[in-house]
Amino acid sequence: MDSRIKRAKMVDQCMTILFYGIALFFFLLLVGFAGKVIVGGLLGAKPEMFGFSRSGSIGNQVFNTIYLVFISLLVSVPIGVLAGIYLAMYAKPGLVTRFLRTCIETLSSLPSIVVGLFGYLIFLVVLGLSKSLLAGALSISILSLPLITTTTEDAIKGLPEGYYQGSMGLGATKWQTIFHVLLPACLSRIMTGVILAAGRGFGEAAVLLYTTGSGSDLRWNNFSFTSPTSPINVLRPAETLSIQIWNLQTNGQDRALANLSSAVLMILVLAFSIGANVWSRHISKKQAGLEK
Amino acid sequence: MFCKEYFWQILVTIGGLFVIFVTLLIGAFLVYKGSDTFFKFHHTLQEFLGSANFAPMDNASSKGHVGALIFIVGSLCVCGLALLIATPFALGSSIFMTEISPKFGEKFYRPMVEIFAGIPSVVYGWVGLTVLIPFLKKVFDLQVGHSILAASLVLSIMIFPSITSVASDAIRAVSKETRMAAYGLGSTRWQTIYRVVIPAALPGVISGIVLGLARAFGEALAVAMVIGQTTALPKSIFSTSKTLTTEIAAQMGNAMEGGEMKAALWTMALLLFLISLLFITIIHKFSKPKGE
Amino acid sequence: MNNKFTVNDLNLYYGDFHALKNINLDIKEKEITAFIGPSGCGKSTFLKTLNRMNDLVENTRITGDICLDGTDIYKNMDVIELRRRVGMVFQQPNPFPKSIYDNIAYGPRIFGIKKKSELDEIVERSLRQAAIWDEVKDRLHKSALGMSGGQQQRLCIARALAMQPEVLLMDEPTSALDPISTSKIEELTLELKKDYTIVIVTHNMQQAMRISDKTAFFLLGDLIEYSDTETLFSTPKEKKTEDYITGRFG
Amino acid sequence: MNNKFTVNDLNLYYGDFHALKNINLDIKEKEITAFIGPSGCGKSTFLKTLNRMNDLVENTRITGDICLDGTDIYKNMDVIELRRRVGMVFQQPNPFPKSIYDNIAYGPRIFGIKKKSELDEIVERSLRQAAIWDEVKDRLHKSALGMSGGQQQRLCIARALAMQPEVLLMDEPTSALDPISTSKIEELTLELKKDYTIVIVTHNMQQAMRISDKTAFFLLGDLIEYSDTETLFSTPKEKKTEDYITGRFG
Amino acid sequence: SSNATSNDSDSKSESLSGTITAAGSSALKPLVDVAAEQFSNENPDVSITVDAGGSGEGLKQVADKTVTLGNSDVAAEEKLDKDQAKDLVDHQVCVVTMAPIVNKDVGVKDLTKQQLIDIFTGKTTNWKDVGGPDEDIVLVTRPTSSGTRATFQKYALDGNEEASNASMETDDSGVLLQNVTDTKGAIGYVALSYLVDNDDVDTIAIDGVKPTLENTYSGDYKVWTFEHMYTNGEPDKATKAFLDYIMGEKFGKKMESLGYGVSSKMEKTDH
Ligand SMILES: Nc1ncnc2c1ncn2[C@@H]1O[C@H](COP(=O)(O)OP(=O)(O)OP(=O)(O)O)[C@@H](O)[C@H]1O
Ligand SMILES: Nc1ncnc2c1ncn2[C@@H]1O[C@H](COP(=O)(O)OP(=O)(O)OP(=O)(O)O)[C@@H](O)[C@H]1O
Ligand SMILES: [Mg+2]
Ligand SMILES: [Mg+2]
Ligand SMILES: O=P([O-])([O-])[O-]
Repeated sequence: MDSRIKRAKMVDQCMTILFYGIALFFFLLLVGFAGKVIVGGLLGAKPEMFGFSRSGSIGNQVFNTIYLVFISLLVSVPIGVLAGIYLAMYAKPGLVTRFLRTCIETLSSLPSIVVGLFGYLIFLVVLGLSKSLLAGALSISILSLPLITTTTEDAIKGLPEGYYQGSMGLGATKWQTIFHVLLPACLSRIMTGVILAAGRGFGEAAVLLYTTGSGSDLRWNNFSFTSPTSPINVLRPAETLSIQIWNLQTNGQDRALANLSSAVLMILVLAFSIGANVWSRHISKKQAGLEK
Repeated sequence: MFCKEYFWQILVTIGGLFVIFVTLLIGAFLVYKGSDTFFKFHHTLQEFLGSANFAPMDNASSKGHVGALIFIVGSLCVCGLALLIATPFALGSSIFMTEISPKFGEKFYRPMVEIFAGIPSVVYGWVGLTVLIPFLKKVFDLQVGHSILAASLVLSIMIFPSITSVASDAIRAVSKETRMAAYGLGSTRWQTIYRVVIPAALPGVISGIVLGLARAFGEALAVAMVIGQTTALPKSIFSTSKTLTTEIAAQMGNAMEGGEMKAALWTMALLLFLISLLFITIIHKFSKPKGE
Repeated sequence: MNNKFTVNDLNLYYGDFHALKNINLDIKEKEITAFIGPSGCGKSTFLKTLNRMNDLVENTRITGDICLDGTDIYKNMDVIELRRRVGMVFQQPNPFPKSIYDNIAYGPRIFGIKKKSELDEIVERSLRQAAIWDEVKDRLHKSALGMSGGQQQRLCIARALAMQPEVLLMDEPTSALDPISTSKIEELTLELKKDYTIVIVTHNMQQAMRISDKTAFFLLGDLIEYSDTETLFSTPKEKKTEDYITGRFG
Repeated sequence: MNNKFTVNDLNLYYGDFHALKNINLDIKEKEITAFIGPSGCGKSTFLKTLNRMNDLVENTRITGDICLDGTDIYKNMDVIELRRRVGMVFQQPNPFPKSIYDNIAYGPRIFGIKKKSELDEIVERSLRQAAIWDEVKDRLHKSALGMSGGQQQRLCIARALAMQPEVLLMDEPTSALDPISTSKIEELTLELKKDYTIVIVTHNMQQAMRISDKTAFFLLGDLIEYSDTETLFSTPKEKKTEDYITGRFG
Repeated sequence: SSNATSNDSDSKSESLSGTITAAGSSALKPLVDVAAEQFSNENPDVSITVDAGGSGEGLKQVADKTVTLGNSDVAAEEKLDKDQAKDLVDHQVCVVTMAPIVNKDVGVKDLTKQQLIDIFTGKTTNWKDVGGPDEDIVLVTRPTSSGTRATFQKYALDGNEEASNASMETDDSGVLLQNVTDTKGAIGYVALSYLVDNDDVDTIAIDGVKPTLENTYSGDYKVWTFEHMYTNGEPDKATKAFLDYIMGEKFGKKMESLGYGVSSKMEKTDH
């Protein structure tokens, strides 16, 4: 018996070392990956690449990326949150709800290229938009919709039953309870989901390939909503960072610029991930009453 | 007050229905577009799924061949291999962050995995092309570094975070009581993990793996950069080949509208949609709660 | 004293499960009524029927009637009004993840009180009534989740009091608390009895003896015995009651 | 009878919190020892020190010593061996999500028993000892999660017995169960006393009176009184004990 | 662009204004980008966006009037129905010459057309058969729907099908160039515009004729095609000005420096 215990303990130790090894490996991999992309990209950059010129710089693309993701969230967040509330609070177990869940899962595991093609069909071919920021943003929102829906549902369902009962027990209506107690209580989790969705949107290229186009001729003194050279016009083509990387890679023309775009894109994504974490931790601490 | 209550109830229901609507719409469009191969160009399903002869005409005649077997096999090989590579690491990581070092895991490792998930696929492809391919050439003394293996390696890093986060959620969901029972019987940590926690979390872990597989199937651009697209069935992991998504990405833009080629590409998109549905079904099968 | 609640032939089913069987009882105004009985006997279920919290549970079916001051609460009363008049405190303290002030002001606000001065007044009065004002008056705007369990439970009582209810239902309000907090809540309950009708579920017979005027003993969905607390514990009429209170089971 | 456990000057801290204060007590072989006391007094904590389950809780610090048959379990005994000798049953029944058979066979398997016939024998013997064999013998290979709460708890006892421990620690094993299941477990406990030393935590004084030989009363981390159950309940030495058992608090 | 405000405005332009959108061929995009940038420096009120997407896409969009200019490597008739194509007006803005390229270490500089055909159809698989080192030939090509591939196949391979099952297809010429540069024994083809200032690969002369713009103009080198910019009907003023600008003499120099041929210099306009 004693030798068995010894052996079990040894196996235990070996496995522990193995798991530390795996963790360390991925830690180094990420550091190496991020380091190579970011440092490599920034070191090879020339100052004019940070400008807003028509080609050879990333300024417009950074703006387009952020603007596009912002517009897509404008669409997907309200719908996603509503659908999430529906699932968490109103859906009765039954065929419709099961079907809705299947739909959400299907949407979230759909290849992004298929979403891109669908966006192309519906927004360009059927609705007659041209390749534009709006068409791209709407397509991206199809991708983030299931993410936001499930996050919202999980967040609401993860709340203690007591919040709901407490509020209902005071004579609040269901909607008052949802709006004044439940949503504020899980806001940080929903926001985290939204930020993660935004992060995914930043990097999306396959969806945009068919929907946003890759040219953009912006005049930074023009802020009309309709002019094709206005940065804030949503009906203009808009090259995002990810599309720029793809284009530059396929053209093979400006490696340094492609590297820089990758670096900036990485930084954006990193900043958002880290931001999401810090923020949600801050909020939950505040709610737990641990912080002034 | 009650009007308001109904208003909101209807609104959230619409949110839910909208999600269903979008999914159905995507499905309907893909079926509509993808069925041309069979009804307009009169190819058989058997040819599409079973033949390796892919040479559709880029015009409206139906004289070409639309066998998509190469792409299907290519996708299967690449994704299968990626799964084989990623799963052990992902499992190891999820065990590390839930069982071995939960504090560090929650605070640092999980955010790190999320960052991996947020890295844009074009960046993965780019790094694969500029770092991995030369590396493979050197290590295996190859003339061409592009290969199934290269694509699988890139994909495995891309799906690693999806599997890890789903699997770690499943492992974390195993109740503390269950673990305590195992420890109370004198199990070592590894015995607890291996004999109790993993089996209890198995449905969730498998869902994670299937989800990872779905992600892998849908990835286009990163794979396109490193697989060395050749219209031939792969002979070994060092062969170049093509996948469904790479072919769509490569040809869709240039193919003639209403032509046989375009129809074949749409059919491939439809196939991808159906494959995601299949994966969902599989996930459901596995994530069913155990018990009587 | 008047009857606050009159319950006639009440039956409740969870799906097929008959959870309350033909309950008849009256609850007197400005008294403390305790419900005791082993786990699963239906104490909580019955308590919840009194302010229709069981409406929130799917698949429940009710027959019989419950009147509050003579009005049938299931047929002739709006559920929102009912819950305003019949407040509830739960087993687990469940403050909202808001500031202490906002927790108390929540009820008045959803009933349309917006004026700051008015709210301030309600908050202070309720917290004083719940005997927690002194402990929290300096941190009204900090999160309620930062308080101890006992404080949280008194906060929840204050939150219910802010609605100026007539009845206060409490479902094992002290079972999650330490002895000191428990005795504070017990004192508070005795204090509140002056102004409120109180119904309390407890699995602690000592607690029932210490604070209640009337006690109802439930077993497997039946109301076995209901009488003055003194009588019930000293000279129970039913054999089952005696077995239970002398610890022969449960 | 011999002392199974001897505990000397035991102190336990959760971080800064002093959860057990200078505990001294002996636990006799083949007796049932009950720990009672109000919630949070440290009953569970103390129980867990006896098979070092508190090793799994971060930030705990222990001083003093606990000996099992004269060997210091913190200094001179391997924790795996200790837990094999000192089995544990928890408040919530916690069967593994495996079949009934695999639940029982788990322990023997991790200690290297592979032979089917041997395992079969252990499974049957343990289930019989736990008085549940007849109820489950026809569905040994069905999931344990499909059983009722009371059955699950007896399964957990059987699972502990399969390791042939010397001591069985039980932390409120019946608090999640209905009265009928509870009395089954109580009978079983009395039965097992013949072969095992049993330590049981309960918040139900009646239960302690019904089954235990010795009772220890804890309050806020202190061991207030420890003596024969009869003595403790009929003629408590300490005022605090008396207050507690007569229901003046808790 | 940021320096669009430069006020050395052209004397003859009486403040042209308008919006031009172009989409289509990826081979043409770099050229149109440069032209657009220079043109809008001179005409700051004209906005030009240039999108890629592929020749098929460009033709379809111009036929649908969602863009003003459809860029294409191939004639509209090859990618559109007769119906759709009939309103389109062709502007042959430049000539693109396709050159076979090989990896540096191959060392072969000249192949006969037959050798080239044998290589690309998979008959010849080792460089030693055509006077090179003993090394496998790696074919790096473009997808079947590519205009570059169509041109190369038609004029360099006399219409013979490439061995798709033995070649690495690359989504774009840039990747192709990169792959040929990085892969020992690789052979592929790109437009000359990709080879400006490029020393990383060797170009191959076909039957002794080097792939240069001069040889294209003179008609000696056959692997070339016109690049088309289609308008739907006659172009409006701004678009016309832009097309004139591209095909004008001043931009012609720039064009040649970018590796594209000037249409008007062609001595023979068919093969
Ligand atoms: N939502 C529900 N659906 C089905 N059965 C339920 C539901 N809620 C409670 N029950 C059942 O009804 C019975 C009475 O439950 P109730 O919660 O009222 O018991 P209780 O006396 O409050 O017990 P405890 O002391 O454990 O709180 C129990 O058998 C319980 O299993
Ligand atoms: N992991 C921990 N960290 C910090 N404090 C703890 C921890 N576990 C328990 N405590 C504290 O130690 C004290 C004793 O806890 P313990 O669980 O032993 O009480 P108990 O007597 O078993 O109570 P109950 O009857 O509620 O189970 C309590 O005040 C509790 O809050
Ligand atoms: Mg209850
Ligand atoms: Mg305890
Ligand atoms: O210009 P392409 O059609 O070859 O991409």
